[in-house]
Amino acid sequence: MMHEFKINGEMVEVTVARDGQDWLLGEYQARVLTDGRIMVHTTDGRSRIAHSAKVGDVWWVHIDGHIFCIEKTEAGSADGDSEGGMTAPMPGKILEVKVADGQTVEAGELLLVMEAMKMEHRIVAPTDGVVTKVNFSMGDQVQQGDVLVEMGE
Amino acid sequence: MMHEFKINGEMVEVTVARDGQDWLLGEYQARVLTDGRIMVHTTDGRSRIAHSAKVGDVWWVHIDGHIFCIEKTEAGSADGDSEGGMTAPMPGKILEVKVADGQTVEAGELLLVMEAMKMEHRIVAPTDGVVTKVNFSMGDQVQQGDVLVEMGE
Amino acid sequence: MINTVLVANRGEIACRILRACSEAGLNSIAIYAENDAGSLFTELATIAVPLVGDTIGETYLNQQQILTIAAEHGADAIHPGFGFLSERADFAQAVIDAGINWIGPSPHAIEMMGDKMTARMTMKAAGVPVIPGEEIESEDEAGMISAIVEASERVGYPLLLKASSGGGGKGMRKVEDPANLEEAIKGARREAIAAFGDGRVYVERLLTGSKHVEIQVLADTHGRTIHLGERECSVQRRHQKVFEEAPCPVMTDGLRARMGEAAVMAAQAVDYVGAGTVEFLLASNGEFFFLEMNTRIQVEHPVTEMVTGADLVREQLRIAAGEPMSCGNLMMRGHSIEVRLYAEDATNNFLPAIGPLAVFRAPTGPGIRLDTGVREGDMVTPNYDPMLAKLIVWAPSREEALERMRRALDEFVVLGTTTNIRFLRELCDNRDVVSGRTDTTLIERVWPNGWTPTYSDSSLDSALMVAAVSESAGLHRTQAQKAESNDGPISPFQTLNRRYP
Amino acid sequence: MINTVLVANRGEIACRILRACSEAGLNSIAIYAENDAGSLFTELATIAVPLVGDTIGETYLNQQQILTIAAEHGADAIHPGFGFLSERADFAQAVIDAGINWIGPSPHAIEMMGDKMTARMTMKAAGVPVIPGEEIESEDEAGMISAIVEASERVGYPLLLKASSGGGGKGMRKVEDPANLEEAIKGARREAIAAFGDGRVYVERLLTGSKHVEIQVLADTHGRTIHLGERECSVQRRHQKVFEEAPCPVMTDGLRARMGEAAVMAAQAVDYVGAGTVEFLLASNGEFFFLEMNTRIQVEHPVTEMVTGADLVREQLRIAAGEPMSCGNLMMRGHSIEVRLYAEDATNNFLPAIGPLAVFRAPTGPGIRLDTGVREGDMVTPNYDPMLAKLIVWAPSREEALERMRRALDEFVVLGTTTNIRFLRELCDNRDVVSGRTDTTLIERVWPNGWTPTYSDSSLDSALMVAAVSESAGLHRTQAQKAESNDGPISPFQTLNRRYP
Repeated sequence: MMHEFKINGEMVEVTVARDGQDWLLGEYQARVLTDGRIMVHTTDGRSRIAHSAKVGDVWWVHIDGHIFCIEKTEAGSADGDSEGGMTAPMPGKILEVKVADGQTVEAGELLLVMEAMKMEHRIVAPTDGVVTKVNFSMGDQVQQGDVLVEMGE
Repeated sequence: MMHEFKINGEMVEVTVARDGQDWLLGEYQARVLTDGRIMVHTTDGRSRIAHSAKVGDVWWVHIDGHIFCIEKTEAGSADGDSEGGMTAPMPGKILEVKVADGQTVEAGELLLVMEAMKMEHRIVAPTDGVVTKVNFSMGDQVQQGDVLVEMGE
Repeated sequence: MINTVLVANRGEIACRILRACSEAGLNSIAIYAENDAGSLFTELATIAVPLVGDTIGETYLNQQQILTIAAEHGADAIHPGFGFLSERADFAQAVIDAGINWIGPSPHAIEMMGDKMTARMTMKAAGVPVIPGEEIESEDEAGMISAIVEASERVGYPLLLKASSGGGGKGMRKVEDPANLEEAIKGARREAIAAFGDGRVYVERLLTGSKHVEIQVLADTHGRTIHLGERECSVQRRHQKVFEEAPCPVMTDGLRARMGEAAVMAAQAVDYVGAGTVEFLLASNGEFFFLEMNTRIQVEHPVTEMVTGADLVREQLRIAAGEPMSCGNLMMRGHSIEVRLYAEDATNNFLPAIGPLAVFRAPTGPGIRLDTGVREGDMVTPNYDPMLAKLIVWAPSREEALERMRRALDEFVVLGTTTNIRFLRELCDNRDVVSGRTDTTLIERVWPNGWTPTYSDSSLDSALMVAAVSESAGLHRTQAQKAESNDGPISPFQTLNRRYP
Repeated sequence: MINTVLVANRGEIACRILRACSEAGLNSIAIYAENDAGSLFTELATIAVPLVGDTIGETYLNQQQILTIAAEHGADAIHPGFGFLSERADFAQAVIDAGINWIGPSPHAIEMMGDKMTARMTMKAAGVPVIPGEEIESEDEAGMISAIVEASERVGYPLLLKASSGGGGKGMRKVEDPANLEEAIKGARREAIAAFGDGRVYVERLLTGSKHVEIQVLADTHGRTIHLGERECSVQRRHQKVFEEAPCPVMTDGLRARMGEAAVMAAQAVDYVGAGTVEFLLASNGEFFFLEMNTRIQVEHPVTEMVTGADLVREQLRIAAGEPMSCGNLMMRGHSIEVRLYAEDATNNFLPAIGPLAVFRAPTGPGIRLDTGVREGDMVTPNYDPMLAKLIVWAPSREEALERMRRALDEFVVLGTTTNIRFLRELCDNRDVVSGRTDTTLIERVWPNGWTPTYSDSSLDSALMVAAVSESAGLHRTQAQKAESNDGPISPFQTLNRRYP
């Protein structure tokens, strides 16, 4: 079965084949245990147990002491979310707006300051670019996920 | 809703009424929490959290540090299981048979000895009565739940 | 005598205190806001009473409501835990005025230590060394800016601005370059006003390369004031401790005796009663300076319990009941480390994270203690502090304690909410952590550009395979119960722009 | 030097050892029978290798298969845990012959101590006091019966018959009335043959009212043999310990020194190396008698670890690698209690129980340690020992340790399999347990007609209501996953004739 995932911002296609109780991917083998965890055998002869849980569209996978968040995407669908949009990480209040529409900014430049969970959070530009739209003003309440600033090239 | 349960060998009918999010039984109130546990408010003003899990027909309930096993029975159905029958508590082997068909026995009298989990288990008469049938002989393998001896009055 | 303790707190510290009450045979009352209904701590109390109100101010900080509940349910003692009302002298006074035992020091002691400037002056007078710095009394912004600019020339750079009523890193700013001073003052003042309703700030020399070492003290009403050795809590992010240990790796018997004596002097200077912590900066030359005194039980108290064998919360209960403390002579053994598990994104400046605890499997085994207020299936919300749990290990030596901590963190599985577990795990491998050369700048020094996890291709490939197999096998359908047992539309994945925990 | 340890065991002790290996930075190999696939311990090892075969004899007791796996995967040490092959001198020898480190004493020491008669004679010769009794050498049933009947007149009643190669209560019979002697001999012999392939039995005076007190010893290859104080394990059911503590409540420094010295002498008499336990009966007059020496790590070793701060399994690894042990002078602190959680029906003569662990929620918090090999969702099968977990607490005093244990047991929720949790909880309230007047007859003395739980009508009514609400709300449908995630037709409810755990 082929699945399209997004991990670390990149799209990856993964195809696993079923062979009785086992699943195969190249030389890797995996098996679903009765409690829902998954045992993975890799080429070095080690077997490791992974935990997985799907929350929304994202598979959370624990293996080797690491956690990976792997988003299941529909094959061919648009790469939906906030690319280029700075979103509010949680509900809070805008304290300061440092940029205006049309302003050119550098990666890392401070765009605005918001308060949430009793701490100030500084929202910075992820890349060089131009601010195309500032959606909130000082003192505004924002909800989690609100796009605060939109940027273009 | 009315349910018929068996607890400690006795049949009990329990009727709970729904009132919005709450369930009522006399002056007791209960509510199912989002994680599936149940909060019970009793008349003394205390609230306690209970865990429950159904395995087969039996509800296992943990409350106040106690565990209760409460069997759900169908209203009106026959009281099916091994009343008067001594069953094998686990797979094992019959080591000795101490009684024969037709023999009168007293409560506590040794009926047979079986071996299971590397230990000897002594199966004794639960009440005074007459052995109506001995189903196994020395050396027989028995499965869990096999009726070993049948008794009548 | 105490019969019934009301715990005016929530989460893991409420669990800790309620269990101690239960072990001491005392009745207990938990109080909880609507959004904490069903939380672990509400189940550990003899009775749990709901608080009316939506905000923290209307619930856990609502002195009047808490006192009313205490009176209605016959509480004869109130334990404030840490945070919330624990260092509010007015609340302590109101509790005492209501005829209820306050499990903590006197309102006077809280006041003296709660105001950083008063505390500094009191400590100076008592002969306890303090950091070079100046108190700024000015109340208005302009006056404060000019006073600090002036003082900064005497104090010297790098310097630290601190909210006078502060704590937990709020209202704190480090300034290395005079050009940034004014903006930093404004920010610190704004945060201080928002958090504590008090915009006063003081300035002190930032002692870089120093260790944060604190001394646990206990004082009873029978005339005994003792110390229980030190904890080192140098490793901090956003001025909040994440890795704490006892003993301090560079401690000597002589230094411990001197610091312990200073801490006892500090406590005695304010007629301290109960459990408290005197925080010091320990400079690399062995000099130490008073930072502040926390007049309450501390988040990291378990490491002291693990090495000294004392039960600090039980001692608090005894002392508040007027009994002598049961601690004997100081007898430290082995080494203990605590790490704080936060719901936060260590790859994104430790920004708090939220989500369901779809899987929450804690490690078990010898030398491991977990203090937590959450369980699998709980929801991490933005309502409260994002600390999920404290994982504490003990072992005969520091090296073995670190080994044990690595093993425990590798076994700890939390899915559904981003946590700092992997960050903590890699911290345990850091050269300076391993050698004990920890100081307060460690995290920014080691990861100046932020932290990202390092993993092998094989781990990544395996993870992708696991996701594919999970999807193919339909595990999400059988797990549906877990992930959707929560009400509300919160979906952290729409919004966290990086997904690596 | 050791690099890779094969753990020839399963369940909680395998978890304990594998975690110690992981903390020591060693590679580890778990071996597991088909019916243990997916068990916790298989996940804690560097690699897990399946054993071929269906019975215990074909798997965990299969020396050849284990040695082959060790060779194939490059193990340079084997840790046998307890039970299984741990006290098999022939296996120890085979391991050594294969050029692999045996983590335990020499085959000679195992042999000397494994045969109860030889051990008694060796101890007598070494000047260690032994219980009045006689060894019966006769091999055939008739000869044995007449020899024992004769000896019984010299030894006196009540007496105890013990399998010469025995352990764990198998092949053991207490005889109070001469009329029952012959049937008891037959039963003991039959069980001994079945369990150990050796029908020899010995008879000794049963010292009623005595305490079972054992001394932990450690010996390294650098000439040091030390003791780590005592454990009291008097509270037993079916001759198996269920409640263990350190220190022994009636211990004095002088008695500890004498018993410790005797234990060290016992170990030295057989050139002992590694961790071992010398068991004594401590009579009410303060006299003590050698019972046996267990030449392996003991189930109840955690209580010693909690009070002494030693890590016994890490010391085993060090000693086997030829390093000196790291333990310093004995320094006992506070009090530790362990209870053994069994899947068993305490209301029905502690008959083993089976079933799914539909819910398995262990208590957490300060002073609590859980050593277990199971998790929620696992199945308890009749294949192995029914011990589910060891719950260990530590507190500054015995009284506080008991309080903590009560709290922990109240919080422990196991549903789906009958356990002895409630029995253990009520044990903690027993007057003799509270006062420390525990002896080996406590359980039969306190509950001569068996134990039944006592609960209030309010608890029972609440439970019935909970069942009704659970059924009405359809909770079993959302929980279906849990209860039915197991294959096979095992349904304990058809057959257990009493349903109270």
